Amino acid sequence: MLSKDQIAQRISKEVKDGYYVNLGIGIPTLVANYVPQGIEVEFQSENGVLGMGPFPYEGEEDPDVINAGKQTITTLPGASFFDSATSFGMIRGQHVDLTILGAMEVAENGDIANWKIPGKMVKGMGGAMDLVASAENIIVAMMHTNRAGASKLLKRCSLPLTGVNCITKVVTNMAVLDVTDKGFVLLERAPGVSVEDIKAATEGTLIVNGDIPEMQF
Amino acid sequence: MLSKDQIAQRISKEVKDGYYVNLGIGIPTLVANYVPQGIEVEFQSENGVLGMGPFPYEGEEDPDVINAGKQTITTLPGASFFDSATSFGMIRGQHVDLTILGAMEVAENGDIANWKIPGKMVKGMGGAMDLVASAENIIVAMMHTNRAGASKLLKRCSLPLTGVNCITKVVTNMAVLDVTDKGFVLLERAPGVSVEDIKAATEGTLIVNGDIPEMQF
Amino acid sequence: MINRTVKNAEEALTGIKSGMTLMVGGFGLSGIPENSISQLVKSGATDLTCISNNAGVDDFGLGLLLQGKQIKKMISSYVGENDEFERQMLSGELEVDLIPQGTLAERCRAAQAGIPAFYTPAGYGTEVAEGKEVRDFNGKPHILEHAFKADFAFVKAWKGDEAGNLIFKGTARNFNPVMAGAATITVAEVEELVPAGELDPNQIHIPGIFVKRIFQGTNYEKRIEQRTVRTKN
Amino acid sequence: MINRTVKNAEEALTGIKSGMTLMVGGFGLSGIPENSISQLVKSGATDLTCISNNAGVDDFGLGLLLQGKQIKKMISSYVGENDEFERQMLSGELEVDLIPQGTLAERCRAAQAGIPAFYTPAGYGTEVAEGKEVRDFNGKPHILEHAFKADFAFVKAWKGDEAGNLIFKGTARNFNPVMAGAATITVAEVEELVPAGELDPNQIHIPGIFVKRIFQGTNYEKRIEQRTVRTKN
Repeated sequence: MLSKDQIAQRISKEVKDGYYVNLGIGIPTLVANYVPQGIEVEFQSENGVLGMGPFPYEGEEDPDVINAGKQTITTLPGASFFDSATSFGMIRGQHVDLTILGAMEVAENGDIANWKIPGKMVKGMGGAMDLVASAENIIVAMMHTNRAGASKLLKRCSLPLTGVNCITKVVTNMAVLDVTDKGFVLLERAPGVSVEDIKAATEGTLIVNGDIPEMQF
Repeated sequence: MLSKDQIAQRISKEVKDGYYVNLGIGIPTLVANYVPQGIEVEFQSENGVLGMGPFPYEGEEDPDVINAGKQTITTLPGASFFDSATSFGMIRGQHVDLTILGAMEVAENGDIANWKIPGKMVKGMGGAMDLVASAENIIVAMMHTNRAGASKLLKRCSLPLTGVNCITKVVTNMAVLDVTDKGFVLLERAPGVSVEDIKAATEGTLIVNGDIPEMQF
Repeated sequence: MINRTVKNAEEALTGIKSGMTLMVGGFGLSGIPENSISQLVKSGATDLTCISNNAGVDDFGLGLLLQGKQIKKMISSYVGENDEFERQMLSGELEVDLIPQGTLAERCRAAQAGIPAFYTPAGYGTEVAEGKEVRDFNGKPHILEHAFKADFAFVKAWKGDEAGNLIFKGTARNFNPVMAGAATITVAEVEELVPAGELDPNQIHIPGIFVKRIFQGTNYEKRIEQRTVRTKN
Repeated sequence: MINRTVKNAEEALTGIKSGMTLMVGGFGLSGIPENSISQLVKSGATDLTCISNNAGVDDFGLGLLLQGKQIKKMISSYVGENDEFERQMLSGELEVDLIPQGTLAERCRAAQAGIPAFYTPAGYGTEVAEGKEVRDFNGKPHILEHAFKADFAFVKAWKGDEAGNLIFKGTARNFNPVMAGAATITVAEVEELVPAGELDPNQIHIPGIFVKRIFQGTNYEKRIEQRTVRTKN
């Protein structure tokens, strides 16, 4: 099983040179730490910054420079600040090349649920609905199963949806999967995880073609 | 009969303190010359400037600073430049308090035609359709009759419309008129022009209530 | 030059009444109109509807209005860094309308720009789309969203001038520019108010025409919600 | 930092083909992408549809493309400072679609921002509204307008950096920022190209994400259409 950092590390291989990338809160944020040398990307945060850098050194935090997770950040040369309408113009207008976000559930038809559990306090969707409705290239980063051990890769989402038919790839602590018309196509296994393990942990249709390689880091 | 400058001078009395004003090409442009002392206004030009000042001194023209008539201009302290979408946001969003523009025809229902004569070269409506559809306070500055001597204040416009039911006031070389549900209400006569003269030159319904004062300058 | 300055927050909030709809700028606690919020607390106005991306924390931002139970309804994209908010929401005292952040921003911008309605893909197929018109464009379903209507908008800028022109700093910009001019009366508070002519007209983020009243704010706290740092090695 | 620079106009226009739809920034002759227009002439591409507020003059701006009969259709709000334009239009060689200037700007902005359609009051009751959906909002009729689709957008800025960030000067800004990012490929030419990091991130008018290719322009003429001056007394 992969750690959260390893999930982020595996996802970082999906980030191509020249990509503008929006990272959600949680595991996706970690992806920034693993982008390979020689790959130039710019990170967009929907609260209004492009060209985010690492966290500031202690004492150099600026309350006027934060990311969508409300964390203090820095910017890199070539960065820009802009208002929320422009920021979502970038997202809705498909100028952002890749969106990486977490999920509670992903269905084999590409639906995603990640914002609301009926009966529990609902904090809101933030920018997630705009992101998943707009982006053409969305990777979900999540655990394969929930804390109760139930699969998060389903035939149909049981929770209220964030978006429909929009997720194209899922990277979990067990596997890398494409979401296709026919269901989840298993591409890679986490080290030490068998195809049988993944089958057992996947409620949705799982398509296994031939030998499934182990992930390389 | 008023000169074009006198029409502009009379209209300048409609400009109130604190107004943001958009001036069309021609007579409206002259209004800026007559705004009374002590009245603070800012002129907006739809190509992207607020706070226009007078023409530049010779040798100080800047090709990057023009008005919607493509004339070189200057700006006053407090001015700002912005893009065309923001500029028409100001207009459509009714942030501009007063629009003054020319017309070929105005109808008693408030319709205006000022952009197209069938059979002649059509240059386009520029920003006029946005202005008349959006503004709540529009004054038309024009001659009372056309070159052939025919009235330009009509029951119904004969030319293709620029906007419907939008003009509230007309100032011509003969008269000041409000456009109301019942027709053109005569408010003032130009010096030396009689009510009979105005009746004769007005094809649309003309409402004359009591004595009509002469314009004061 | 049309002078938009008023003395202070008290004068800027003239006309605030219970039952009004307010837009409040800021993202988290960054770029919030601190002085206007304090004055809203003092005003005692209640039954307010607040359009704001977030709802502050217990003892800062819009949380201060929640403490006094001045807010009837929140229209936000993300809430609940805030115990009192949660309590009022779960008890039914507080209505909450959650909408996608981009739709929130665009509905403000639409109000500013005189666009009554527009289509967006955000929320299609979710409960956000319930009761809304759906229409396909380019083979993709979109939903119809409307411009907001609000009585007051409160925005906070870094610098401003007497003409009401505003310049923002960093990500404290966020919703402030899209709310300016999106309500009947826009109140801007600034960290530094300068005479007209001191700001470069090329570098104005929000022209003064979108601002009805501007004042120099005082005592900015500018709290940081998530202080995240690295250490020098 | 993602480097968006290309060597020159020739490289920037790679992929231009006959029959394409182009957005071209500028208002009158102010802020037009002079280098890109020259290169379009050299490219020999024909049957072009140009979305541009104006159509240049006989010997400058888009007038240069009209001379070579490269334009099939103009989508503009105001045209005809231009004899060749008039000749081609009256002879039926050139199609012209005249639309209100604010609608033109907003249809570009909509394309940039992923809004497929919106409602505007402009043109209601006129021939501009023919065949378009009419709907009342707030008791006032509006018409439905759609985002443009274009293959290339050519914009011109004052300064730019390697990351594609743009800053405009004066009213030469006009349609340039609303066209950036509104086409499949946006080409920006700038009077001064600087390394990333030299421009203040607070003062970027158009972030580089909206620009695919940027190059340093040369030999700007910046013609004045109506030189209007006063004399010192």
